[in-house]
Amino acid sequence: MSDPVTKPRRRVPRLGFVLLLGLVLAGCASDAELDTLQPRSGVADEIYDLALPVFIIAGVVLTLVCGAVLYLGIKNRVATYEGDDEFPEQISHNNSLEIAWTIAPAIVMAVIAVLTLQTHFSINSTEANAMTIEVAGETVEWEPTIVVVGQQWWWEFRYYLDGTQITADDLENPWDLPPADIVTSGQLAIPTGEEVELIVTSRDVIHSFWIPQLNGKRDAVPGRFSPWKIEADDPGVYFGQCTEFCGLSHSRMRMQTIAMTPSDFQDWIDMQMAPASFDDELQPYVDAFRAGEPATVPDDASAALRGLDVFAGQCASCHLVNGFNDLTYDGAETVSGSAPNLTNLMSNTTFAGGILNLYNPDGSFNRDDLARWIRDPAAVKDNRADDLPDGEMPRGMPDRNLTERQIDDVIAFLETLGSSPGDEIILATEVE
Amino acid sequence: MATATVDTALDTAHEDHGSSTGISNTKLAMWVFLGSECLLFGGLISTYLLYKTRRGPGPTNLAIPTDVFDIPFTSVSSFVLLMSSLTMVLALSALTRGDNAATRTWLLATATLGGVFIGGQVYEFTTFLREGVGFTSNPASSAFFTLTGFHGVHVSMGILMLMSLYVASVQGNLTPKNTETVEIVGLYWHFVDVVWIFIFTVIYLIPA
Amino acid sequence: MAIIEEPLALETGSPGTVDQPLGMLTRPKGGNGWRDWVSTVDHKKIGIMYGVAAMFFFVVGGIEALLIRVQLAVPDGQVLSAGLYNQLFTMHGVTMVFLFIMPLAAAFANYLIPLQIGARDVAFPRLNALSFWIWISGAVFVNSSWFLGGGADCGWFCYSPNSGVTFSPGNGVDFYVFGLLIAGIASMVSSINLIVTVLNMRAPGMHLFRMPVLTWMLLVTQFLLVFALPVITVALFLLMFDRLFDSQFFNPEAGADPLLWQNLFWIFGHPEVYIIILPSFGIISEIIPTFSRKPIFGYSFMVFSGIAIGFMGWGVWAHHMFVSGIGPMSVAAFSLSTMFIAVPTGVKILNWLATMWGGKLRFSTAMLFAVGSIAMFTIGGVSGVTHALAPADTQQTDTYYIVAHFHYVIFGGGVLGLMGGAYFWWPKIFGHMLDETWGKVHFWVMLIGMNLTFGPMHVLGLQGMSRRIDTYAAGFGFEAWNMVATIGSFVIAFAVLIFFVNVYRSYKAAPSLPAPGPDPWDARSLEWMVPSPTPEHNFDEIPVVESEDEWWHRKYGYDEDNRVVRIATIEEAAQDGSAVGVHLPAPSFWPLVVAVGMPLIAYGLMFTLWLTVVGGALTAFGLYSWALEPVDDPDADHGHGDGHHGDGDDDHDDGGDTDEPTMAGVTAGDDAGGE
Amino acid sequence: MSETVTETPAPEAEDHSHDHPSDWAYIKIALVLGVLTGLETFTYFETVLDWGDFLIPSLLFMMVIKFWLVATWFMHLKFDNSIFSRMFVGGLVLAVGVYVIALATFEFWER
Ligand code: HEA
Ligand code: HEA
Ligand code: HEC
Ligand code: CUA
Ligand SMILES: [Cu+2]
Repeated sequence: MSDPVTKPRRRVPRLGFVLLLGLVLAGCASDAELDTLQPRSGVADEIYDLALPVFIIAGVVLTLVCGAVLYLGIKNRVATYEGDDEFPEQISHNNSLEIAWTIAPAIVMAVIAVLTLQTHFSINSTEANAMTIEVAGETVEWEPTIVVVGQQWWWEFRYYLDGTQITADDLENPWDLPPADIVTSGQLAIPTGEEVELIVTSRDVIHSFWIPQLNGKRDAVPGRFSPWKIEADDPGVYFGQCTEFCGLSHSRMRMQTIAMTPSDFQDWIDMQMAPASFDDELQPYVDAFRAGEPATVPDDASAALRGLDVFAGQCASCHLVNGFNDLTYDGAETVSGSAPNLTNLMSNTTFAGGILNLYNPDGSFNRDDLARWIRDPAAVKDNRADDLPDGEMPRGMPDRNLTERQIDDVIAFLETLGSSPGDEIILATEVE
Repeated sequence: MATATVDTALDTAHEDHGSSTGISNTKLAMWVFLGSECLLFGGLISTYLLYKTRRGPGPTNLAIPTDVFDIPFTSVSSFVLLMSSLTMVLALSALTRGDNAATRTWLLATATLGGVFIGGQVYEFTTFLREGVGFTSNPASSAFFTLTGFHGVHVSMGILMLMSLYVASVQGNLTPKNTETVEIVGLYWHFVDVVWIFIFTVIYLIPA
Repeated sequence: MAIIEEPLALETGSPGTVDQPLGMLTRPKGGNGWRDWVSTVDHKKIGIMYGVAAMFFFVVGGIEALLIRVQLAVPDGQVLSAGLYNQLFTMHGVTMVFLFIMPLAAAFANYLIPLQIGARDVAFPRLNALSFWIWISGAVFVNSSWFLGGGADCGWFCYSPNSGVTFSPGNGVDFYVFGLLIAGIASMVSSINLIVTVLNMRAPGMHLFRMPVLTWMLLVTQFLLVFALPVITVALFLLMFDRLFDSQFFNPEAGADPLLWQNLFWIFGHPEVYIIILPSFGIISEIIPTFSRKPIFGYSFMVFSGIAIGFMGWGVWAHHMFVSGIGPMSVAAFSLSTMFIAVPTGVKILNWLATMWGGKLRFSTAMLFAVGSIAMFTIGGVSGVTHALAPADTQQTDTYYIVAHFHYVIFGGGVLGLMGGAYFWWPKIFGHMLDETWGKVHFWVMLIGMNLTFGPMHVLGLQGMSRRIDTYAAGFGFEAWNMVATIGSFVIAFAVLIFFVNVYRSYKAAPSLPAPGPDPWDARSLEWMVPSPTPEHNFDEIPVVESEDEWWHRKYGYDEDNRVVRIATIEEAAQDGSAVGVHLPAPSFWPLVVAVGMPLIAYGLMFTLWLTVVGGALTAFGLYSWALEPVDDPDADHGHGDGHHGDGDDDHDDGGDTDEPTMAGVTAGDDAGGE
Repeated sequence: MSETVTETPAPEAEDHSHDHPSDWAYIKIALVLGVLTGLETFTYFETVLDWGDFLIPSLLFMMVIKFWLVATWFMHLKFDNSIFSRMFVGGLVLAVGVYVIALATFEFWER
């Protein structure tokens, strides 16, 4: 018999594992805003507390198995069978041993199972926790519930504040949701210390809503309204990313949750709910538009007014600005039937699915990126919105082929929509 | 060239180790195939069950198959298919006896009954279409047509096989040595029948 | 159709009449040119073709992976566009799963099952060829998408409604649908074939519980395939109807539920992952005893745990849907069922360790791969358990932590195991050894490479890096580990290159080295009793099996102290492959013709209908000619003897019918037509 | 993989060709099948007889009987090698199990 194994040599089989250990230990980077190992809320803590011991059990099992492999590999190793007619004892089975190591893992798993069930039902339960807020001067009891709607490739958040608790049962059709008091995009504002219920759905494909430091994820499935919850212990900004593959720009579908103290949250509500105010120059145009008799805008009008005109012609078919086109608005001309509501655009700090900053770190308005976006959205974020075959609805925002001047104008108009949330938030929400 | 009947195959099985279990390869393959077909039809049936009341978008209330079911009619076609199973076993039994004429009669009867069933299905489909339940109307109707369509295709393939048997018989090529072939075609045929037994009850009779 | 075949087959006693049924293709004769390969029905040649094709697609899928890694090496990678990236990871997943690892396992199954159970071929040799050709035409079809408008870009699980025409208007998804349907037909036919082979073609005395563990695991795999494939077939048909004929299965606006697809896909998909791993488990179970000089520990537990894994694999699919919004009760139930799959798997791991316990371990390359595979699989296995906790999975799902999990089980457990199998059976298949030194370098580079690549993904995932993103922003702490992973992937590529170089060098060096003989490793199962490479007829004489590890027991016995003593040398115990006149099934071109029609049908449905007509005609013509072609070919010169071996039948999906009793065991010269 | 295939008994036990049922037995079975189908159809005309809560169980019961009759007699499972039954019943049980669970995840059974 020929023996092919002729040159036995000592090896360093540990290398792989040493490396691996190093990798795991180095796990926690400091600026890791998406880190699942840095929970910042009760729910996330619970998940973490469940996962941690299981990571340890896994590590122990792993060490035992790999340790045994190494031990046996070193101890029982022979260089060759050449000339060796001595066979080891031919043990073929040992039933009690087999039963033992069938039962042992089963017991371990049973323990883990109990812990899992506890956590599972705990994080899937909700508590009744109405909070008092003021809406348009009236005090209402509000059980924090926010409808979260995914679409290609941004998130919409809908607040129903009138005190009547909205539940999944009230919602039938994600394409035709009841009008909400506040509609925002990309940034979810919540009060701290409150358990906020989320009702997650989608208008086109499946997305997944995930703010790692606050809770695990929940898929946004079109046609389904899935309950989920979120809470934050401390004020702050928590980053998220859509995690269900949703087509072309899935990677650029991000979001943030901004947790504020209840009083700050009240201020935020007030800011969002403030009736649209157009300045004296814009108001007549708005009135005419709403009356169905669009006015013409002279060339020497202010940039904002010219921008409003551009907006009416180029953007209003998709974007809603409360107080301006809400009478004529009939859903966006997109596959999802929706585009971000721009009523309070400037109160956001990021836009376009959380990938661009609306403000510079110094608090000044980031005109450049907004212009870049309007000039050619697809260059910033891949989409399918331009040069479509007949009948195909755009996915994402199309390039409206505006001139540079029109872009400047429309930005001037957009700048009038809502007000800046303040430097602190601008700094905390800074992306990229 | 050894072409043996089932029986000789069984007899010789252990002498030449042709088969460790003493059963025929082809028949075993057929049964495994039928086992897997259960999962195919199971998937289609579950899809239908899940969707049977989904009428489609908005308040338009499009018609769904359960609105237009004609139970008496379907009962008759179910009965026809069921009886084709009887004629199928009779064909096999006739062949085992070596009664070629009877074999042919029963084969033809089976294929004809199958044909009647398919005819009934075509009729049913066209009626449904006329009543506004089309393949693309809503999830319920898509699922219905897909399920019954898959079944219909199976029946049609069975008819093809039966007709081939018939032709072979006419040419004098179907002899008691071929009982296994007929038996296997029969297995397929009966399977298609039991699937319909299931469909008839679960899809048609149990109200939505 | 075989009904028609039978009488004609009888007529073939008069030579020449039906030899060329339609005068189109000459009945292939035995030979060694390309014709021989394309017309072969020999399970060994088919196995080799599966193996070669699978390795080709490994390189294809690997290059796709390398492109992915290059794009992700740094934040805001600019190498690939988002669209291309999405196609690449989809095609990477599809290629690796359906075109690499499954066919590689099929290669082992085809080559080894008949040998391990002491048979001359599979139950239906021509169907076997058909499976291969259908699979390869499906594989080529899927990859042709690169030249016809781009590959599928919906991910390998291709969730609806993103996979519908509205959101995926191109042809990519159609390629996915038809490609998987075609490949599915192939696997279906082949798994039925192999099940019948194992159940029915065993040598005398080869009871089911004497079969090698590998054969057992492959049998379980075939059952998983036979029952899982119909489920994805349903899903694919529904998707196809939606895309081509406007049905409403996955249109949420019409009230359809996208989770239907997910359920159907994962009812298939989870058994699928065990389809991937079980062959490797089987291979490891052959290698470890051989190089421990001990029988496998707890044979029956090994077998039953394999069956248990296969069985339990059916009750866990929704662990891929923990966050999809199925109710909390469903989630809880599936979470529990998933956890307990660790139990039978653990039994396997521990039994391997027990086999090594007290053994004499010789670390040949095959053994290194087997042992490495155990360790790497365990890493993936325990991370699998951490996903099984539904609450924890809400953090992990769709992150790189999952990517790490499944590459550890698939690459670590599956690919390393199969690689070990390649080193182990190479001499049996090709008649020469692979170089061991190169082999060991291959192993270590691959092991290091895979840990470098997939190890960091654990960290990335827990740090919150999502899957299937074509870029990531700087500042989340992803940069360093992505770079490491990318470097690692090139280390793997280097290891694969080492393997290819080894194959080439060993082939060149073979003539000047001593022949390995029938049993170079002092192994245990029947395939080692025939010469290397395996003669066309496998066994000179079908062995009569008396025990588990039959071949080993023909070499070794026990003395009065119960110590192992040699009772026969390999040369004495082995067969010399000299039998003549063994009947072998005759080659045929028709499987190829039938298979080629299928992608044409699909192209036609996608582009112009007339291609469908052509493809359908070709397939029908192939089937018809197949039916008319006599199973046996009295004229042909078959080298060792002529073939006589009932081929099953012709038609995969009408369930077919034939009356040929299968006579795989017919031994030398017991029938007319021999030499 | 739902069943363990164990060694099947020696082929002597398989030589069943002689105890195939007679044609008359088949016809009797078909009669039973026919009657059951008639009964099933009968349930549709609720006015004749109100089945109440028994409707679905009895429909399912009749279905199972029919299924069983065809499988055991017409398909010979009763007489043939038990390995065939294992293959078929394996697929059948698996299918029923899996799809019942799958529908349960859609809360189908609660409706
Ligand atoms: C070869 C393929 C393979 C194998 C064998 C496995 C094995 C397992 N897998 Fe894996 N899995 C995949 C391939 C595989 N998986 C793939 C491809 C995906 C992703 C699909 C996609 O989304 O694209 C996936 C995803 C996946 C998920 C979904 C994650 C998500 O998307 O959210 C889950 C969740 O439960 C899971 C769990 C498991 C478990 C519990 C096992 C168990 O079988 C593991 C059991 C083994 C061990 C546990 C180790 C040995 C045991 C012992 C030594 C005993 C002692 C152990 C303990 C007490 C813990 N897998
Ligand atoms: C069998 C299964 C299998 C295998 C073996 C692999 C192997 C590899 N995979 Fe795999 N992977 C999957 C199955 C597999 N993968 C699946 C199912 C997915 C999910 C897809 C989805 O989300 O839809 C996935 C997803 C996936 C991702 C995530 C993509 C994303 O979510 O965005 C990544 C990222 O790094 C990755 C990397 C790799 C790498 C680096 C390898 C390496 O191991 C590859 C090694 C091989 C080579 C490098 C080829 C070597 C050869 C050469 C280069 C030789 C040179 C050529 C000549 C001389 C001709 N894979
Ligand atoms: C066909 C519909 C459509 C038209 C017309 C359109 N948009 Fe958009 N717009 C969108 C969609 C969809 C998005 C979300 C894109 C994304 O984030 O991927 C968007 C996003 C935006 C955003 C970022 C909002 C946020 O909160 O993230 C701004 C600002 C914007 N559009 C301005 C404009 C302006 C100005 C015009 C006109 C010149 C315009 N849009 C025309 C569909 C449209
Ligand atoms: Cu939205 Cu991914
Ligand atoms: Cu799984």
